[in-house]
Amino acid sequence: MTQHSEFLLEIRDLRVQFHTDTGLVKAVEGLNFTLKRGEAVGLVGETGAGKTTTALAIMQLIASPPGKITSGQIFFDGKDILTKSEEEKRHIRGKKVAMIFQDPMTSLNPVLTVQEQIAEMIRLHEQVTNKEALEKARAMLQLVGIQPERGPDYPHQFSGGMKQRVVIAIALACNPQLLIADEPTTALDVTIQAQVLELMRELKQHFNTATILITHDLGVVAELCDSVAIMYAGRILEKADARTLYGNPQHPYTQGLFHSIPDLTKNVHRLNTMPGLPPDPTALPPGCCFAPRCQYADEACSANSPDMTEVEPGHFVACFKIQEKNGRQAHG
Amino acid sequence: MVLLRKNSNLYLTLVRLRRNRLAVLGLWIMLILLLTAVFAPLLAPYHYATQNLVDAFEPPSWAHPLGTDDFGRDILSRIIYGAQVSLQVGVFAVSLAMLSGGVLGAIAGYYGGHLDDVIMRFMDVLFAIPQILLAITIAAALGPGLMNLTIAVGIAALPTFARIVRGAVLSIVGQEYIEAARCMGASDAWIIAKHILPNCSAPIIVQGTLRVAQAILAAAALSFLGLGIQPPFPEWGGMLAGSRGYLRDYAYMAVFPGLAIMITIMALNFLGDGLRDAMDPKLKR
Amino acid sequence: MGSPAVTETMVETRRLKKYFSTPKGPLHAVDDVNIFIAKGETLGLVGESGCGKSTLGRVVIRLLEATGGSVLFGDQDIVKFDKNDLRTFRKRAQMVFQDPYSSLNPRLSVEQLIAEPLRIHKVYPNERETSVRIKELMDTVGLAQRLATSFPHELDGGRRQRIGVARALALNPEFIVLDEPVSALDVCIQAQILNLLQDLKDQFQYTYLFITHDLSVVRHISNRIAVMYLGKVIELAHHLEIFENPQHPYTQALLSAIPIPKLDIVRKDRIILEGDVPSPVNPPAGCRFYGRCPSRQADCLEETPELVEIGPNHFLACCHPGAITAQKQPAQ
Amino acid sequence: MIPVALGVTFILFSLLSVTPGDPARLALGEDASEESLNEFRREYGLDRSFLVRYGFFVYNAAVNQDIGRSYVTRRPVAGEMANTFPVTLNLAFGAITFATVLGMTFGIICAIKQYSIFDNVTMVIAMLGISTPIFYLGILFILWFSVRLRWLPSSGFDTLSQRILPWITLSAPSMSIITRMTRSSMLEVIRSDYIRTARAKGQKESVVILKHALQNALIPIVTIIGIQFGLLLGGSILTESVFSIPGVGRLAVEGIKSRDYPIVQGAVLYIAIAYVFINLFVDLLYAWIDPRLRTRYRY
Repeated sequence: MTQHSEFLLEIRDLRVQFHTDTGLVKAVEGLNFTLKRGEAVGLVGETGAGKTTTALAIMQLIASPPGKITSGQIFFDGKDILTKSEEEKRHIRGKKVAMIFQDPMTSLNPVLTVQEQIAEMIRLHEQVTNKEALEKARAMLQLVGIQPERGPDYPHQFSGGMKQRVVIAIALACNPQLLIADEPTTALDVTIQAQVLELMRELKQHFNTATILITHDLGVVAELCDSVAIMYAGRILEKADARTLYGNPQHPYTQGLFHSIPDLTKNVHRLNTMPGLPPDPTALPPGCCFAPRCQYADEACSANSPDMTEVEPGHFVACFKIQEKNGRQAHG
Repeated sequence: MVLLRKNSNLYLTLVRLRRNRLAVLGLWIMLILLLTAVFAPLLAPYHYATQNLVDAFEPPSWAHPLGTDDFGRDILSRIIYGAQVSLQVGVFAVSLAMLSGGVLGAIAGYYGGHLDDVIMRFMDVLFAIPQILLAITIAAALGPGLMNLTIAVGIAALPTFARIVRGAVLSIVGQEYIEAARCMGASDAWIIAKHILPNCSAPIIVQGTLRVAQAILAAAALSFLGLGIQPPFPEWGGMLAGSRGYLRDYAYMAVFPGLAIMITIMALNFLGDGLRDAMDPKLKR
Repeated sequence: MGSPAVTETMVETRRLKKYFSTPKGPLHAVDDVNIFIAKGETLGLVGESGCGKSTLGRVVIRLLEATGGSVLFGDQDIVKFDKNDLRTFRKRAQMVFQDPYSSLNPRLSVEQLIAEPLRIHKVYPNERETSVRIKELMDTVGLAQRLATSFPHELDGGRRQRIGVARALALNPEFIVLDEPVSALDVCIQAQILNLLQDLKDQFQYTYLFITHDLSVVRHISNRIAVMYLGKVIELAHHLEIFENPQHPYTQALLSAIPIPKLDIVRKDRIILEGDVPSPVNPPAGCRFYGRCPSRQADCLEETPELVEIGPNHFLACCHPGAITAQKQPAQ
Repeated sequence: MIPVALGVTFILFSLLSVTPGDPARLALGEDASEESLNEFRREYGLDRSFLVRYGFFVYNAAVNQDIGRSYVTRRPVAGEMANTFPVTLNLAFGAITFATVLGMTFGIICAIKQYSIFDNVTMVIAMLGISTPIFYLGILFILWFSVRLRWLPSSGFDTLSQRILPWITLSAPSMSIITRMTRSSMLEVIRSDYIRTARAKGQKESVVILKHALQNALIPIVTIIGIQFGLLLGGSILTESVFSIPGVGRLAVEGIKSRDYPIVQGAVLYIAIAYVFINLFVDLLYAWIDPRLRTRYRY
């Protein structure tokens, strides 16, 4: 399977389920996804869409029990990481795929110094002495805009924005090929968010790391990403390069999402809202998962689940109505 | 039954409790024990004080299923009557501690400030004396007897309840819905009655259950030391103390009363643990 | 929409102060704030976490006691209200809280929650009339009647926030403080609630104080916007004026930091502020923004700038307004 | 600490002053003359008011390290304490050491192997440990190890073999509680975000547990151990009674029975002060474990 080298990451038909008191939660349900080397993709969706679960599946960090990857393959660099041993997975984690978690306040260990937390990563994946690891850790701090002298400080002595910089330093310490950033700026204030986004942009140029940016904020995606994937109820509904998707969103859900955000350049009295709520993950509707809220849906939509089809070069949409429309245009 | 609507918290708690087998077991044991205590005169084959020196030191037999003690009294009957004492002391001592400690803790938690400081400093002093030692001293000051034993054990448990209730009240006072109620114009009394008390009932019920176990244990310990219920009235701890001279030859005299204490306390612990899990808001979502 | 012409004032604060005592000294949460809210308008109050915006909202309706200054409601100073006045005042001014999870007592059902203000003030003589009013309120905020006996834990964030709104409306207030009412919600639900608030205002002519950290939301919903920084209102103007002609360097930085979900807007002029918001405990004399201001000058520390009108209905608290624009000129 | 000592003695003074019974008559016997009774009362200050007596007690304790004399033996209480208190401390420290070492070890293993057979069995035994009164456990141990097997002696506290049973008996409830607490604290920490961060680095599970989780889990565990020490000091009274150990607890119980108040006061005061010291030590331990508290102390 070395043919896949075009893609750094390819996910096929991934399904992740959680056993809970209220029933079987289908968090990720038939997800297909590809990522090129050096590409930055924004994975956008609302709470419960399965974004974080997807990221944890790639990291092989789904807590089991209650979670389980029930089917699918995740090819990283052409090899399926689901079939690897725990030992091999550990060598991928951190060294090849690193992750930034959402809440900087809780994602650092409160009883260890920040330089120790960075150095730990370096010691794990590189042949270095303790001294070299600490030196490199301090260099990483410098890189993310923290004075290296602050290395021996503890996390509680840093502000939220600074902590997130430390988390970024940990993630990038071993120069991974893929960085997964899960809502990296959601917990931060606007001006601090701007600082962190600026840093991430610089680091992206510096390291050319492929990135999956998980967020609910289409604005943040616009700042950092080359392409965008819209996720809903455990599936990807639309994927395209950023220019196409922002200029010409096709899926009714994507359009609804854009309409729900107050526009800073227009004055409207009321927003265009989508009716209803995302489906209950313990009882996903048959067929298209968006059909119950979709103004265009008909019986066909509730009967079968649409596959992703390419409606224009590089623009994939999972919607029968769009496919119909495009089919008509192609024939007529 | 408005309270038992299918989606109410109480109903959900009971459903979760029923799923916990150990908690259900604990509940059954406590029910049986309660019935035993209430109907002791009917259930016990002999009166607790009936002496029969001829039959002294009988090992377990059909006539005396758990044997007889040094005065020839039937051990089973004494254990059955002993349930009355243990349950009374446990329940009343905890009620006493819960009421007085609870009120103090609630005042400290709700009003805060100097009142809080004064109450909690006093509790700190009481905390510096190990509970059993405090109970012993109070029991000594009051003299023997069921009532005094209950008071001693209750007062010794008071600071614990003050702390628990204060903590519970503090965690609820910080909630936004208390602020919302004040915003609507609710008075302190309304807020305490409608919002704080119902919401801190969970930890209080759980702790109350667990503390009944502690109180029974403390009462048994006091009687064991000879400071609680005086013979011939049967108290499990006192029966254990009475058996100490005959351990070498008549072990059953010690084994059965101790077993009664152990089973009672275990049942209460199972029930308390189960209640805590069933009421844990973390599991609710 | 446009701001209403010269109208009656609903609420006015005069030198309003709220300090909290901390072990390290007084925390200046609200410091000398002079603002007014006109009858029927929505005043948006924006700022980053810790700037004192929520405290200001609470002092204005006396959920917190002011340390100094006054809050005029019509012609009465609510700071001087006694217990009885306050009880009457509670019917006229209400609040919607940020967190729809913790602001609802988990042991009360939807109808009990909405009935609470009616019962506290004994608005109706009997239960029958109360329940008629509850039904009416549920209709008003768009809650289905079948939910009347549900408990908060069974509802999603949007519906819970509707309960919060219904409860605030129950006593027919004139003035409502909305403290981050949509921050905890996903964009689609957020849009639904924003529309609801807008509709209610059209229908009942409420006056809103809308507190948020989200600049696109505040622009959408407000007539005028006040920007807060470290306990001070530093700029206040019509909502479009703030966005098109921001004068305070902090406002400028804040606005430039918003990630916009569009690709064609190239933001070359982004101002990245240095450092974090300093502590509001014992703030130094002079301009609070001095430490992070890109256009600070030596005399900024000499006195604290007051909020003064620099154009029609445009108030600013800065010693050197326009300095930043002047500085930028040569660069272009 | 001084306010606590003052508070403790005040409460004891109040309690013992309302206690029925005349210590003079108890000490001197039924047929003592009124004269000698009065002599006794004067000697021990019993003729004075409660507050005056308390004032003298505090003054003598602070200035002369004198906390009174026994009514019965007429010897200084401080001397009696010097004889008995080390025994109680030895008993309590031995028990807390047992409880901590074994309790934490079992707790950690249970947390790592949640829902395994080991976990389930340990939890059942821990529940038994919590539910068994110390004095019952002590009697069962004597029945089994002393009477039946004849391995260990059933009384005294001089030799190591005499100490083993009391240590284990006294440590049992605390060990159970520490096991349960360690388990639940570890399980809670293991769910936290920074543990996920450590795993995301590719760290080995064993290192994640011992380096990242344990130190964070220690904070509530240390609290519990501190509280347990107080309970052990109280529990030592019962253990001393069961195994006939000449410790301060037994002295106190005998003091109560014979209305020998100075001895009771001394015993409770010593135990309370020991407990206060332990709490002080626990506070210092927090600062050592948790850097957040360390910086708070520094400023």
